[in-house]
Amino acid sequence: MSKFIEQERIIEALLFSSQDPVSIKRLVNILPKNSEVDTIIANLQKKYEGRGINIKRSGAFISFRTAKDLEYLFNEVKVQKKSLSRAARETLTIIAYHQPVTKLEIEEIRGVSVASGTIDSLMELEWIKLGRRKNTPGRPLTFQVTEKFLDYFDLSSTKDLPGLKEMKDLGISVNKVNQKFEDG
Amino acid sequence: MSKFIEQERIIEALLFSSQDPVSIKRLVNILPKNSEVDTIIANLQKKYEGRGINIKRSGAFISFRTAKDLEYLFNEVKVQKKSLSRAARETLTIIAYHQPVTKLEIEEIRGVSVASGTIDSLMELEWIKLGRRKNTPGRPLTFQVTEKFLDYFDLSSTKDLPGLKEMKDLGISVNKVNQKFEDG
Amino acid sequence: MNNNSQEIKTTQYIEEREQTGFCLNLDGYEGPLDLLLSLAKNQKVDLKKIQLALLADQYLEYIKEVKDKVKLDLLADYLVVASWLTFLKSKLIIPEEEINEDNVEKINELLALRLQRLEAVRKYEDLLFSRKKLGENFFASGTPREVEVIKDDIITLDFIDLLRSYLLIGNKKNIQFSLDNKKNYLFLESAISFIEKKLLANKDWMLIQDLVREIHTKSGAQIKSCLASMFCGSLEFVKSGKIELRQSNVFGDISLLGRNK
Repeated sequence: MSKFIEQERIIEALLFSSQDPVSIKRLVNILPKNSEVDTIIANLQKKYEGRGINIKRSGAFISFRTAKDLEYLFNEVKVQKKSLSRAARETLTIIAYHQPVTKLEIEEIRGVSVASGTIDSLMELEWIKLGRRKNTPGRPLTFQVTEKFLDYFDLSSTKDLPGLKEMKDLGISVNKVNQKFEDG
Repeated sequence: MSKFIEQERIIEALLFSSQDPVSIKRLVNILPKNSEVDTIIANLQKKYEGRGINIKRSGAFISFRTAKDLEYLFNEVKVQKKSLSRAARETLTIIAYHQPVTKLEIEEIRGVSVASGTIDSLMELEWIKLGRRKNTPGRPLTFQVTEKFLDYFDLSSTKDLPGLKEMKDLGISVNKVNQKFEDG
Repeated sequence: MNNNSQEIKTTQYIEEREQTGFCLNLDGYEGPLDLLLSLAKNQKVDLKKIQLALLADQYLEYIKEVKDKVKLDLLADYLVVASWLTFLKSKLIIPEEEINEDNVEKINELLALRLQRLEAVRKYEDLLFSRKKLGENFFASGTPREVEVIKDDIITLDFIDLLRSYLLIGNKKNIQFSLDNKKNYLFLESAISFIEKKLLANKDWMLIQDLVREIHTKSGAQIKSCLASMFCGSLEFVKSGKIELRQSNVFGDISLLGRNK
């Protein structure tokens, strides 16, 4: 039996009783001082591997979630989310791949301005939030994705996004293009 | 490893995701024909014995429950949840946007007097601290936000707090009353 | 599989266009870049090798067809791009020795890059949304505690929440208050006369910060307002050619030098 058994029990109980992911920070506060929280979580993750419920880590949060291969059990319960507009999906994708990213940068990539409803709807879903200001003229605010976004799409961090490198390589700044167009 | 592993997984996922206890009858329907449901449940119960979540059987129903001895975890949370009242949020916001600001000025803006408990709770969180005395009659003390506050909100200075117009430009509606504030 | 779905999407696009011909409302496109991308895909070549001249023709033709059928404001963006393309095309058909070929090539490349980028967003958007999703393919606990546990509610506060609660106070009291600390402002006229005096007295480069600090001490106006007015004032003098402004890098120091006699 693990020497961390009491800590594991506490984490199990907390995760079970919460629908939303629990922050690691919170666990650190609740667990006895000097607990090796990361090790305990890793052990626990291993323990639940291959079981009907697994332990997921998204960013600085962890949660219990049903195993993905058992989705057939829930066919009746499935709630299809109302589908997002194309603008919202594209905006979300750009934020996820390029975060932290400014509104102007999103507009440059999409070639159109971002309608206000778009940002609001993503904020309402709590999939995006404001990030730090960028150190460029005007110090614009940036957008970034949330833990809830990661949780929803079953990602443990934005580093897990498919094709991240390809997207990064294509870059975001297109000022050059516009300038060329303008100076001819 | 148990030979019933697949059946166990199914039961775990179903118990975990359902709000109410699951009837044994339902499990019999879902599990492969001729599964020894009672044996599987008994095994699973044993497996979760002494863990943070247990399997409870009451009559013809079973469910996951957090371990009785961990009740205390949830009491603590109740207290923690209360810790930032609406008054405290408003006071904090005023201090952040107007610092250094005196108690009288806060009261003028809010239109009600500031309970000392409000200031205390913000002080306790180490989100506000005393600032310089103001050069006005009586030389009243002022409040300002702390480094910890800035860290928490990922700001490099209070100058980075977003302004109203800026929010609008970003396409975020700020007038919408946030659910979170309705309860306060 | 991913390539496949991409292909299906593309063909759908093309079919849609073919069916509706040029009656397609521009609303269907998310801006000119989107339209360009779908036209470029019709060329059925690697996006890196698109032919700008051909693309420009297609685009212009399309715009000509729809321009009477859509709202003007919607069309504005499209017309800007149309004028770019016209301009670029004119460069392309001018006899070779007269144009800087490098330049045209570069523009072609950059346009291709923009299209590739938008295409990549589309591709990964599809991949993202085809992932297993919470509440659809996997599930959270169905028996959360009665007391809404977890989520230490302080943790979920962000500065939009702060701003909102601030505005709520305003609404409650039915008053409008400004987020700015409206104290003393330095008027532009005072800044201009201050700069003028300084110009007469000085023949060297001066740091604008030094001037700002000086007038801030003298006038007692807010430092921010001093900076803004001093900067605006300097621009006035630049316009009339009386001073020169210099800033070596972004956020770097700004200095000014008088140029008259």
